[in-house]
Amino acid sequence: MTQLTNMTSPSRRGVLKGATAIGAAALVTPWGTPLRAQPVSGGTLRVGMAHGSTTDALDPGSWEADFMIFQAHTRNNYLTEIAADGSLVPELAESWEASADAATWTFTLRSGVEFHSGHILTADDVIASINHHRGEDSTSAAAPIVADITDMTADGMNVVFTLSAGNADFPFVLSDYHLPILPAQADGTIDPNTQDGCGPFRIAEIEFGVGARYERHEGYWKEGLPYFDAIEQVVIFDDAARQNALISGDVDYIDTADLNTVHLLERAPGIEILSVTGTQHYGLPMDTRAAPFDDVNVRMALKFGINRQQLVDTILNGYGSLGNDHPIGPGQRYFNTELEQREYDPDRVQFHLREAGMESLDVDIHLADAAFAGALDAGVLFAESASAGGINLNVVREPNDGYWSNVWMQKPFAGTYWGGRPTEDWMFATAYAEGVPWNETYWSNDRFNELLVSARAELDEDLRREQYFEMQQIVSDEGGIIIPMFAAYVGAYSDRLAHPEQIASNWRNDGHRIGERWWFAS
Amino acid sequence: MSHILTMIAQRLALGLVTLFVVSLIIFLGTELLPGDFAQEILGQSATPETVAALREQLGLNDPMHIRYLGWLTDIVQGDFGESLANGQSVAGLIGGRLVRTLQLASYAAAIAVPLSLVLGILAALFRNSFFDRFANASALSSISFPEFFVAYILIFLLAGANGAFPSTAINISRGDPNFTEYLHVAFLPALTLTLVVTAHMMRMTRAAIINLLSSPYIEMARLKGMSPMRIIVKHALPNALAPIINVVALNLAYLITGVVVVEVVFVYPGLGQLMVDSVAARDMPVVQGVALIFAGAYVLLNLTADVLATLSNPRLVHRR
Amino acid sequence: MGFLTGLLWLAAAIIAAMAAGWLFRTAAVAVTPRGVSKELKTAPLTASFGMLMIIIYILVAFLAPVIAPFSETEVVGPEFMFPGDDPAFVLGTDNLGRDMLSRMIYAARNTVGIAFVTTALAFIIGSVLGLLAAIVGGWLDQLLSRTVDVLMAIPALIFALLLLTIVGTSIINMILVIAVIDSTRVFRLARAVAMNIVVMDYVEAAKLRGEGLWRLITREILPNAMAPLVAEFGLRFCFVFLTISALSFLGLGIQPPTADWGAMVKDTATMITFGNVTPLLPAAAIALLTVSVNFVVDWQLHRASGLKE
Amino acid sequence: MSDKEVLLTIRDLRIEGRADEEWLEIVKGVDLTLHKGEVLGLIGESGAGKSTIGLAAMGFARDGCRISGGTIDFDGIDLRSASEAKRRGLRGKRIAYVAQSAAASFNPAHKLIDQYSEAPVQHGVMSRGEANNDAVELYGKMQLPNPDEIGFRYPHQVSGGQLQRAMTAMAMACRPDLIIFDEPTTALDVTTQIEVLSAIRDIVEQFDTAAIYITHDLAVVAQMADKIKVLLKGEEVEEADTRTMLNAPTQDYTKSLWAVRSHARPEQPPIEAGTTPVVSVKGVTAGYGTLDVLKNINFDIHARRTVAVVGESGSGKSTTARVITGLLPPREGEIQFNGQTLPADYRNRTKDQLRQAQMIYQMADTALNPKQKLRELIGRPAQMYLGLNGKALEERVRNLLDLIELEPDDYIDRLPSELSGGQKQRIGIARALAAEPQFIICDEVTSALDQLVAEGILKLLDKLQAEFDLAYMFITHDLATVKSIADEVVVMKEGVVVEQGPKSEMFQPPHDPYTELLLSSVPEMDPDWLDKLLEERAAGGAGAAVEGAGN
Repeated sequence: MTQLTNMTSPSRRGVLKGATAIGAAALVTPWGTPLRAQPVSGGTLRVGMAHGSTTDALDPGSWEADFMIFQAHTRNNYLTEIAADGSLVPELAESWEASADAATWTFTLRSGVEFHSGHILTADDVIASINHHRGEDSTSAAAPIVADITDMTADGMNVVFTLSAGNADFPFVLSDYHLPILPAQADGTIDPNTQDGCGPFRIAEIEFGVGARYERHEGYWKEGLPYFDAIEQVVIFDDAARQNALISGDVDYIDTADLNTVHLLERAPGIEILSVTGTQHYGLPMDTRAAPFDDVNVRMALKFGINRQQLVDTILNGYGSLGNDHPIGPGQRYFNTELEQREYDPDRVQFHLREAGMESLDVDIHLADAAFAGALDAGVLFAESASAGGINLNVVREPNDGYWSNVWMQKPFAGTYWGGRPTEDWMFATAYAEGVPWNETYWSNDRFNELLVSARAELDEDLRREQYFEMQQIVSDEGGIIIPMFAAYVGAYSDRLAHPEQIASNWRNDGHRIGERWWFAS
Repeated sequence: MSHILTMIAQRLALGLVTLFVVSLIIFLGTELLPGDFAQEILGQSATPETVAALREQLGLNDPMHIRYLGWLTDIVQGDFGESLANGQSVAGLIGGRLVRTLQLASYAAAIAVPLSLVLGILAALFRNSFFDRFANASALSSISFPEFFVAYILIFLLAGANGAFPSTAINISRGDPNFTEYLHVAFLPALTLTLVVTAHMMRMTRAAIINLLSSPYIEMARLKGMSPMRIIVKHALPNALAPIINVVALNLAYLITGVVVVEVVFVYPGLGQLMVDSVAARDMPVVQGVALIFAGAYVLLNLTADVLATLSNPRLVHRR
Repeated sequence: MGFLTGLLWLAAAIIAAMAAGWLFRTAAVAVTPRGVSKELKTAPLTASFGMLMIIIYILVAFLAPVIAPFSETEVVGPEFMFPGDDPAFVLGTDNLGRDMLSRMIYAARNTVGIAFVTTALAFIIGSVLGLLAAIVGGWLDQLLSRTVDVLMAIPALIFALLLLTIVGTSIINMILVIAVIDSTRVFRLARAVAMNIVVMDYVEAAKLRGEGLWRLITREILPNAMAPLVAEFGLRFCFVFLTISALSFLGLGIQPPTADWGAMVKDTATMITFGNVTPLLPAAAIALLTVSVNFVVDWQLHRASGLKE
Repeated sequence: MSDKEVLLTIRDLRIEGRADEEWLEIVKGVDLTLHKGEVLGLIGESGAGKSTIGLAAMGFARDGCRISGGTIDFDGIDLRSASEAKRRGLRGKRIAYVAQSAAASFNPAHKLIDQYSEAPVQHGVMSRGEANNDAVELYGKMQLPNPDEIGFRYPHQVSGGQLQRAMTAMAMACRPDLIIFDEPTTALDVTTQIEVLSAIRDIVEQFDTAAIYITHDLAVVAQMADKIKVLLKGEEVEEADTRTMLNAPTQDYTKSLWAVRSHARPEQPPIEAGTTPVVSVKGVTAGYGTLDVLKNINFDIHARRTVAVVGESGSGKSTTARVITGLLPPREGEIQFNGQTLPADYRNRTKDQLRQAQMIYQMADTALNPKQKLRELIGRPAQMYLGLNGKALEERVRNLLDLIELEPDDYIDRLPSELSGGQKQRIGIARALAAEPQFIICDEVTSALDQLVAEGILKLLDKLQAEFDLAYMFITHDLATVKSIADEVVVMKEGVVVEQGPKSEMFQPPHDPYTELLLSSVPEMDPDWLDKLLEERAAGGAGAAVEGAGN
């Protein structure tokens, strides 16, 4: 139910020149930012997680819930890593190089990286790991994002990727959590159920839907890391139970705090709240093929009928920011700063309804809390605010179970959430381009599609910005989705824990890497 | 006694039929749910291609009856199959959780059954007194609160920073606690369940006993000068056992099969969560496995109840 | 000290409740016709209190739009106001800033209505089939009893989840699904009770008279099976609230923004772990109604049992 | 007797019972004196307060009753002011109780011997072992078969007559000073009754125990009591020693009791040859499961005739009725109605066939739906069979109530619970009449009723038969009833017709041995009857078959 990938603002620097990025980042520490205090080693970190299911599996292609994604980053390394500041930094790949058309990429692997099993990293491991997701019969959730790779060849410690078309953002793709590097077997494939990995911790024990225990990988290649001796990860679905576990000291860290009570949790002694805002956004997609949503004026009426500030205050309890009906977050490279923030305006609602030739509008919106936390409440508030403009919005409660197969993209007006994508292109190409599988509004705009292709290959920074600005404008004004808010990741932890000054915002849990980034204060 | 053995044999055979029908209903029910395993497990990230590939790989494209018959053939040979999601054996998945579910159910039952019997007997003894009405009203109040809410209240009162008990049973999944540790850690979940099931059993005990108090043999016992307590315990209770045993069995079945909410609140790794997760993911072999365990528990408990009720009735044990 | 104060409050509440019960009974005896008032005089204080409460609930449900200070769905203030923060909101506001008191009042209408309809339906289905099984016997009894065995072997909550997901969540479907599942329990009871009645001579007499099945059930058996069924009704009524709130725990249940006590408890339940009493209000509303209903049921049952003490 | 010490003195006893939240006096100032070793018979009809007084002698009042006035002095102890604990200490130890239905009053969950030893052990009179040995001894004295072993059975494994003796033994366990016998033989068959009566009398004499013997049966009390007190509606009518009371009652009420069995049906003319009987039972063999309860039964019932089917419990009388009504299709044979064969199963009979044969049940309590008013109870058959509705129906119901001698205005809207036993039975009759049948089965219709009331019912039935040309099949175990109402008699035993013929023949010797046994076992109003009978039987008369007749 979560997104394929979630990353933020791979900042400023040109991605093409990945090698330079290392140089800059290496001045501080290669994988983090300046530290608040001198880290101390030792201790067992106990983490309580809100998601995780007994149907989880070790196969990286099936990873979906936070429990497994956290496991992924704790046990594994990737070719590239998104640092806490949002920049792309090398991990198992020391450096990378692209051809001029950005269609051929050469990654140079770090040598001497040791797996938990003692196996040493080779280019074959990388090829086998990526191949696991490719091919006709791939069942991997990551199949679409590696579909562009037409060929991979090993050359010593270099791996050469050939793409079907140029993609300037390809190194970002390789940081996707589905793509950990696992040891190749003799036949050139990986064992998808292996517990081996080359990350900071080895799995000591794992029971899906319940918990896992990890022990420090003594041969980890990152100097001095990790700080913890061991990590215990427990699934605690229930909001109250999770918070109680933290308050009573049964766990040191919880990945999700209940927004209804976070203000109370905050007052508990020894508890700190962790909140980061990135690209995670909540939306209400409309099927632009279906009446009445095929009329752009109806869509605009609905967009003006929602009280965004109220939603952020109430549904997010203030932990988030206003959305402007497009999926690009304020922290991203090409965020359109010139686009006026859309406000709640009943007069405009009426205006657009009249334009659409209507006196009033009766529509159903199909929601479940599976769409996003508080979706039903959001629907209720939306209905309240929209009624002032003459829209009778009827909130239909759908079961959580089966929401994504039965309601989402099936009902003409529903709810959705996106963890977002690290690049504008990736986000737009995933859900806004004509005919792509996850175009949840069945929206098609010629100008937008044109811009998408040209911006992807555009190397001129200013031109590219201009094009992305225009695309955001188009989505916001003509697109089929209402995006009222960007939601923060809100967790909480015991003040015995210490962490670097900067916390990654691409994912929960410090980019799911608190295992190697955090430590106990004493 | 042989007629009791015959009854047990008949009921076991009937139980097998029940299990079979349950498996059929659950199978059809899960089939009728929108979406299949491939869609659900891939969730929002499903694309037509990956869904098709996954279906192909797991044999989900076979017609319904072929899959059901395949499963049935395996189960008859004692093979519960493997989880579609992660290839773990269903027997293995269920095994550990079943033990923990049974532990919790036994713990709760060990408190709840004696408690409700004693309260029921006392309520019958002091019927219509303040004690009776108060016990009744408290029991009713406790079952009119949703389980999770009862759990929260108990956590608030008895756990937390200076409480005597841990707010979650996390420590159970962290390792095998010894017996006393277990009693401590699982106390709140067990107490929550106790509050949930006590009222029903208590009321039934009280009603079953009071129902008999106008019997001539009770009057006879009073006229033999027996004390009220002895009349209730020695004379009324043995004859009221059948309905009490029945309601106890129903509640024990509930303790095994119906505790998913308590499991969630107390982070107790039992079968309920496994069932809910598997249904959500349409992981048929696991759903079927757990459903069979639940139905089996229900059938066995009912059978035990009937056997005990029979044994408690001399008319049925010692035929003329 | 805290314990003692609590005990004092409890005692005061009980005394107040009994006093209310007494006043109600006295008043009711005075205003009702002779036949009714004769019955009422026999009511113990607990049952009088129960009747008073039920009447209040019914009044509240019917008059909700008149007595509620705000509308059911309107956002009228900041979210999470405590009782006393603002005199306009006597019980504070909820997580969306709706008036708690108004929501509570409207919820009486929805929750009690739905629970009542559901329970009644479960009883109609369960008792008609149960009586039918008892009276016809033979293969019909076997068929129905075995079917019920099978249905009861499937955990209720999971079964409800399955069915509701298949047929879709709407109030009608929810009522139907819960009623069907609950009716299996009623069936067992009704059948057991009826088994004792069908052997009575007056049933035999009616059969020999050539009475049809429907009349046998409705006129001969049902009136005599009412007492235990009514007692069960009291408990089942309360279990329906629980099922609804458990379903909303699993994301099914009553449609927002309809106010419903079960869902209100669920939505705010986490607050209790911080010592905030907000969720206690709807929970107490359910508990009070349950206890009241069962007090009245107990009284009726006691009367029916003929046990004189 | 009066030279012995006084054991129990009751003065001006008043007891109230609650009905509809009002307290009504049901015992109105009764005095009673009982000496040690003396047996007092309390007789009266239902509602006379006999049992209530008996229980009050133990300081006990049933739920819904309270002792509101007077004194009860037992051997110097004031039972009214004594603490409950003190009274409990007396009950079972010094005052014991023998209930009417031993089958219902033994706890089904415990063995007889455990129930025997409960009182002695709990009252600290004996240890458990002693009590068990004592039980065996008393069981022997009560002439129970296998006294060593019978105590280890559960109540359901023992026959009714034996249970009643075991209960008397249990009452004797602590060798009490006083035993209250509350109709101990009423529920028994006549042949069994004799054994129990003799066993009770022996043991009371042997331990010189005082007893209050409560019964409605004068002939029985005549055998048991030293003196008799007659009660009516909670008040004493008179008291005298037994012989005086039997020979020279002073009060009219007593005299009327003594004169009860006066109803006698006039001899009917013989049936003309060739008349088609209304009902004809032809070669019926029937049973449950594989067991044959009836074996080749044949008899006819003609219009305006009453056929009495007589036998003890288990003889197949009621099963015969079930076959006729079609509730139990026979294995062999058939039922003919006016010469037409009836379908074996009532479900296959036409409405008219059902209408023609009606039934009146023994227990009016279970035969009338307690939730229906008389209007509906009686009106329903008329509505159903005759299509009466509205005013016509109401008229018919009133008419029927008149026929059974109940005031329509007063009764039409009553529930069965608001009627007395005799009135309920009349409603049963009215319901049968409402269908305007040709044939009515009366299943022990008077056996649960007081004699005076039963008398009234019998008269009514006779009257109705003449008025509507009815044919009756009258099932009973009571030979006195047979004498008064039957034209023809069918005697049944263990599913077989032992003897059948016109009444006049049946009550004249020579008898079939079983008929003889039945006839001789009917108690007579002679204090010496039991002694004589026992002597005769000991001498080798019909008594040889007594043991076999127990159920």
